[in-house]
Amino acid sequence: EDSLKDQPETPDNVLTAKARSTLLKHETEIPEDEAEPEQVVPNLLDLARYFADADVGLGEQEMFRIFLALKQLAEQQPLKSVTFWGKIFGTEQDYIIAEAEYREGEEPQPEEEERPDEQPETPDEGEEDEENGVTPLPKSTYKPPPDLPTEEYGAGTNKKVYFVCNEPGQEWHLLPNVKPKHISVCRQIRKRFTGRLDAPVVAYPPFAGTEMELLRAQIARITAGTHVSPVGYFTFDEEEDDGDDEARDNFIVDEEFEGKSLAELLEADLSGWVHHAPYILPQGRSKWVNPNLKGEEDELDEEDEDEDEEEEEEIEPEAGPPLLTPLQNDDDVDGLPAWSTRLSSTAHPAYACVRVSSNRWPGAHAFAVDRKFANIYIGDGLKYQAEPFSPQLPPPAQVEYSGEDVAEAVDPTRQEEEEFEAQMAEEE
Amino acid sequence: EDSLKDQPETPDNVLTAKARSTLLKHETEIPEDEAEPEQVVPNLLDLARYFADADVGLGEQEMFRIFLALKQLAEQQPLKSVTFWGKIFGTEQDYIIAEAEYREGEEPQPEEEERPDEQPETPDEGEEDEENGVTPLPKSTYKPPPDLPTEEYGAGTNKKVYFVCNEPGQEWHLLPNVKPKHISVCRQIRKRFTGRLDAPVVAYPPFAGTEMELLRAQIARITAGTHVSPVGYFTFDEEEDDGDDEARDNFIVDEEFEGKSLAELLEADLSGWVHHAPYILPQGRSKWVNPNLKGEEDELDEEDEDEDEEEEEEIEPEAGPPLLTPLQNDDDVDGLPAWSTRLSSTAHPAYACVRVSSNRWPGAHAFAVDRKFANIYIGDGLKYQAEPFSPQLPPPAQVEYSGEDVAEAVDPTRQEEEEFEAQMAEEE
Amino acid sequence: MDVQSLSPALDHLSSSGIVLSTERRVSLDTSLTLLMHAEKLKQVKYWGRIQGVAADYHIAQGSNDDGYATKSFYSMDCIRWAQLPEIHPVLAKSCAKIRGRFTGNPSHEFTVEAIRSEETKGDGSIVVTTTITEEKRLAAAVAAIDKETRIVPRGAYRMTPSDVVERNHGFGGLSHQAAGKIESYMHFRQPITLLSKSPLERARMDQGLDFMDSISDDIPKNCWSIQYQNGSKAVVLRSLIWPGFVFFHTPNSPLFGHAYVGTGQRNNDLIFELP
Amino acid sequence: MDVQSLSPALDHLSSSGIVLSTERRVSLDTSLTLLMHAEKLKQVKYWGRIQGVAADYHIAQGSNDDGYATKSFYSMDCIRWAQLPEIHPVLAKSCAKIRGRFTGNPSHEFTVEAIRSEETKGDGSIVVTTTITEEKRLAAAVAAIDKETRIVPRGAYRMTPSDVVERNHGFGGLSHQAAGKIESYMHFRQPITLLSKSPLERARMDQGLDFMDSISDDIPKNCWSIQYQNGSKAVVLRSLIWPGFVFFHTPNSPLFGHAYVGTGQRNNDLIFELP
Repeated sequence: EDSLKDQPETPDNVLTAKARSTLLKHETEIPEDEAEPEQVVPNLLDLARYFADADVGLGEQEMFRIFLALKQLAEQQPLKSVTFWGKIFGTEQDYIIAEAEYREGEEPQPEEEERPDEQPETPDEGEEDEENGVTPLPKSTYKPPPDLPTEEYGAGTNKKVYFVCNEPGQEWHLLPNVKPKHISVCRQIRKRFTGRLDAPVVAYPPFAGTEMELLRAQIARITAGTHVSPVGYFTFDEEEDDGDDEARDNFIVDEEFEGKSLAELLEADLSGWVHHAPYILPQGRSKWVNPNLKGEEDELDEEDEDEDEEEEEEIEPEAGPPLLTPLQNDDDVDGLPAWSTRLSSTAHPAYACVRVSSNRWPGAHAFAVDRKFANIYIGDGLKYQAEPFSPQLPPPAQVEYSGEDVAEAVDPTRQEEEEFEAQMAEEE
Repeated sequence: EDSLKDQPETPDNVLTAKARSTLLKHETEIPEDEAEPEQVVPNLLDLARYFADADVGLGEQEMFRIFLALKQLAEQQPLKSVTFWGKIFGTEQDYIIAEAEYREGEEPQPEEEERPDEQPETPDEGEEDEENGVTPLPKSTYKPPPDLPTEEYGAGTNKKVYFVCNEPGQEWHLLPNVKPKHISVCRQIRKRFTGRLDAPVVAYPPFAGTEMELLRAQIARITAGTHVSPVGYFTFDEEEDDGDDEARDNFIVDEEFEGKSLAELLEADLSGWVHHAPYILPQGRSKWVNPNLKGEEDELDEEDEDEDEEEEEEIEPEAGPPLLTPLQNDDDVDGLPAWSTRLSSTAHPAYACVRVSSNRWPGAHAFAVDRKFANIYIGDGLKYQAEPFSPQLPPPAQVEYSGEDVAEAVDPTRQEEEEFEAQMAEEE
Repeated sequence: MDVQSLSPALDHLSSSGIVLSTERRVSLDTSLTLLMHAEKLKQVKYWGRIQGVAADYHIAQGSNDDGYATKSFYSMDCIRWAQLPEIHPVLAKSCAKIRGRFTGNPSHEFTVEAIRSEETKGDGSIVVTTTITEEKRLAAAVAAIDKETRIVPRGAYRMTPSDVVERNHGFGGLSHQAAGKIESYMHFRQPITLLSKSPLERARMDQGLDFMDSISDDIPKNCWSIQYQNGSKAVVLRSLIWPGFVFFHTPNSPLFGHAYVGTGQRNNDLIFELP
Repeated sequence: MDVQSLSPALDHLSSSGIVLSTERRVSLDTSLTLLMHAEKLKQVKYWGRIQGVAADYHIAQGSNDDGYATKSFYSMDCIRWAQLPEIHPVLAKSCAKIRGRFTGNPSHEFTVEAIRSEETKGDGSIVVTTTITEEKRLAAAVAAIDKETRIVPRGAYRMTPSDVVERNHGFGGLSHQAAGKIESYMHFRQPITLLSKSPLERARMDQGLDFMDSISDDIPKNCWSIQYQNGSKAVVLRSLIWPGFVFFHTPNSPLFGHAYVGTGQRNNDLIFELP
């Protein structure tokens, strides 16, 4: 059977055109020119042209449509900044993803952490069985490990918010904050996107969510792995820094940044580039949290956490490379360097820009020239893997209850039974 | 008959491709990055994109080919700077025109002013007629007015040198310096270009030169009329300026120029823009020179020129608007403003650039945004004219020699002759 | 240029100075699709731009494959389109008299004096001034430009026995030589000069293909400039009567198109200008 | 993509991430024309790019309209082209065993262990290591990608009675519905799955058009992603077996084309990835 339902002939492209026409606006009044108004949406067409010079991008027309869609998003939501994160290809539809930050004071309140997947031990269930005189079945005492708390908006993996739509002009959907367990499961499975946010994700180990959560988790992983910028563009905020180096997770744009020369950016060892997205620890968070801490105390302050440690057996806190680490100590991908650099123009290198492409996440690129740089991701949303993928095997079957009072004996054969009956007969 | 000779089928596009392939180069070494090497060729593709945003230009691919051709030109000739002046359409082929300046010390020596069109009065011609006993025909004593001296390279209309070719990749031809008489004749005729530099120019008043000189003259007129820049980009060179305001004809780029805001550039009265090309006086030069000065003394220094004036009858020196005059006092074209301004993008004016188009020379445009600006001309090379063109009438026929000894008498009719003969017969 | 194939056309026309910014293309792509649907047209083409002093008029033309008839629309921002009114021949004649540039304001009034000779006792002529809005002048200009410059390669259209002008789907494009000759292009309009052709000439013509006027009969001669462009991948014809009109055709392929970007004024001094 | 019609193809492929910089296009435009002339080919197409770590390989493919045969060329800078060697099937099989990325250096050596079972007294298997240069691996990759992904819309080619595969000039493009169905696209190669079709199925096929395998028979099912793109002006098919291969076709017009931009590695884990 065909995989695409019959589209009515005419109205289809008209529907898309209608959706797009909402984007088109004709403003003739020029922005008053006192203070340069802080631009919410970057000049995407300009960035797209730098990327196009390096053979990366989606074509000027699509980029312009995305630019208009970003403007529309900036008008609908109280956002401080909106950028184009990238495009992820799906089998039925593609995803256009925008990365945004809320304005001060407009941040969404962290909704209460309800825990759907912990079975509440309600006492009443037990009594019913006793009444009808049947000894209750043994209840499973398995309690899944408590979920790690999700990082609030503005910190670690949820530093920014992500909106997604299938075609520029369609309605934007806000993706939920990413949960650590989503990231850890997402690292073990390998699923292609279909393009429908509500599509189920059938995989082992089971992914607790639909394609929407999978997409958000993959975005978090790609951002952490591939968002790079020329060294010196971002610097740590000196004043705020109270000497506590772990807390160095916010950085600011360095005004005096003069821009790196092409030669520095093209260094084979990539010393000219740094990561500016926090590394995601194996437990699925950027900032480590002690898993077997009681779930109740929500504020995780560093100090008292250490004292509790003695009671539980020692869990060595995971640590990843700190923020703004240069690229050269990214470990290799299948024996080859993690990043490859290209000069965008060979006819006249003086006017060229430098493109850096990730070999770990094919489709992730960044360009830099003078004081400009940008990141983009255009691909299937899958990590490069050297060995063929082999899914995790289910855990070994549980060992049967082998308590003392359940001795196993071999069934007597037919012939033994007859001797036994004969013996019983003689005793009478 | 058809106007295009049969081109052999295959090799034609191959010939063009061969010509173009000489342009393609593959440089991988990156320019060393100490001092930013002074770029001979501007980033034409970047300028072309600003122009394309304002619906002006030749398309990115052609602009890039022109950029490569300019690079090739910069390698062949000792040039300080080469820019793309524009494209003039011809009936058979088009002209691609590059504007260039020679490096210090490499200027072409002003070749001797030979005066081909003054008939040298060689005495010998007269004798031959007397030998064969025929009184010599009266020699015409008409001496055409002496040509005005051409402005040297680097000043006035010849401030820059112009190279031309039909297709990027073909060989560049250097256009000669423009002569004042070419400009004055060029202002009275209206000729379309054919695209062949050696094509004769058939017009009245007669144009002393081929299409090459006509093209150079038209370029000079268009440059003088339409090369504009944001006010403040160029300033007069304070040190050199010894208070003598006529001599203010060289200006330099103002480093602290911060760039005009869009609103200023869009002012209806165009106060944000200035001409930076010298005005061409009616006599065809930018700097006025006294026509009836003896041709011998070549250095025209201002002082002694005034003393001579008493002898000749008073000629009022022509004067045009000084350099760097704002655009608002350009007189109207057919009742409409001389310039029309456009904002390049209406979807997001904050990222737009301003385009200024000349209504006097349709096809001349300039764009400006922040610290960038550029001029371009793409058109037929003809001025806008409100009234239908009526060529200059030839001068009235010269009055016949009506000296005393040439009295005219009416021919006697047949009947008068008979009476006269009868009268003669009676006297004998 | 057909709105679907906007981009191949633009590549060949851009070397003659006709370019569209990305923003215009995106707006056109959307608004022309909606226009085509709203007006029930089979095909909508971007016709070009008439440059006014204060603003430009973007023109689009829709057709239903029924011969020469077309519907024209104009827009200032490529988003909202308005239909251009039909122009009565008499009005067209007086529009042709208007010199001067388009101002860019559709409701601008032009006044035109027309001397109508009245059979009255007086000296017999009364000056009649008619005022024409710029919108009407725009419609007249678009119609006049079409009449004198809309051309198609020979063989692209054919006349069916039932006298219906139809697109010839088997048209594979002119050969390389034929594309360089003026005779192989024909005015896409009711034939005018064809009727005055001598029977000898008409005998040599193929009824099915040569049912339109060839541009080689246009007066004044050489009013079309024809060139191989872009490494002879395309042939470009430019009208010198209406400067700004450019037609392109890629030999050996069915692709051809035209666009007009200019001031919308006819060039009446061509005779002086021709070399 | 055909070098003449490089730009319309790029417009439809760019939304799938396949773009070419202006500089590349200008170099390609010139160098492919010279290549076509030098190699006496009727048609040269830009096939795509195989991304190496240090440098990319640009691939062009020339054909003489004689059926499926093509000649492939590769270049590092789109200016100088070198022909890719023909690959023997055995070598192709061992090339398929090479994991890892292309390094970008044509003379890089890959070593492949092949166990050849010898009928000798011993345990009977000798490990034979063959070294393959990256250039040969490139040729094998291009051939493999073509074999599994080069598709054309049904009806674009026809089989003449003399068993010659020819371009069908009357091809006006698939209808809007048909373009959205996987069955209307066919592998442009010697038929493989066609032979194993039951006579009942073959009875329903049109001999002149259905002489190639339809991609709906490809294993694993759903290994092609099909979408309407760009406001359903074009249908885009993407191969999930060779990620990076994109094919486009604009319904109701004869235009179609394909390009490959990827790492040149086959995706063998599709079964796990499919939803």
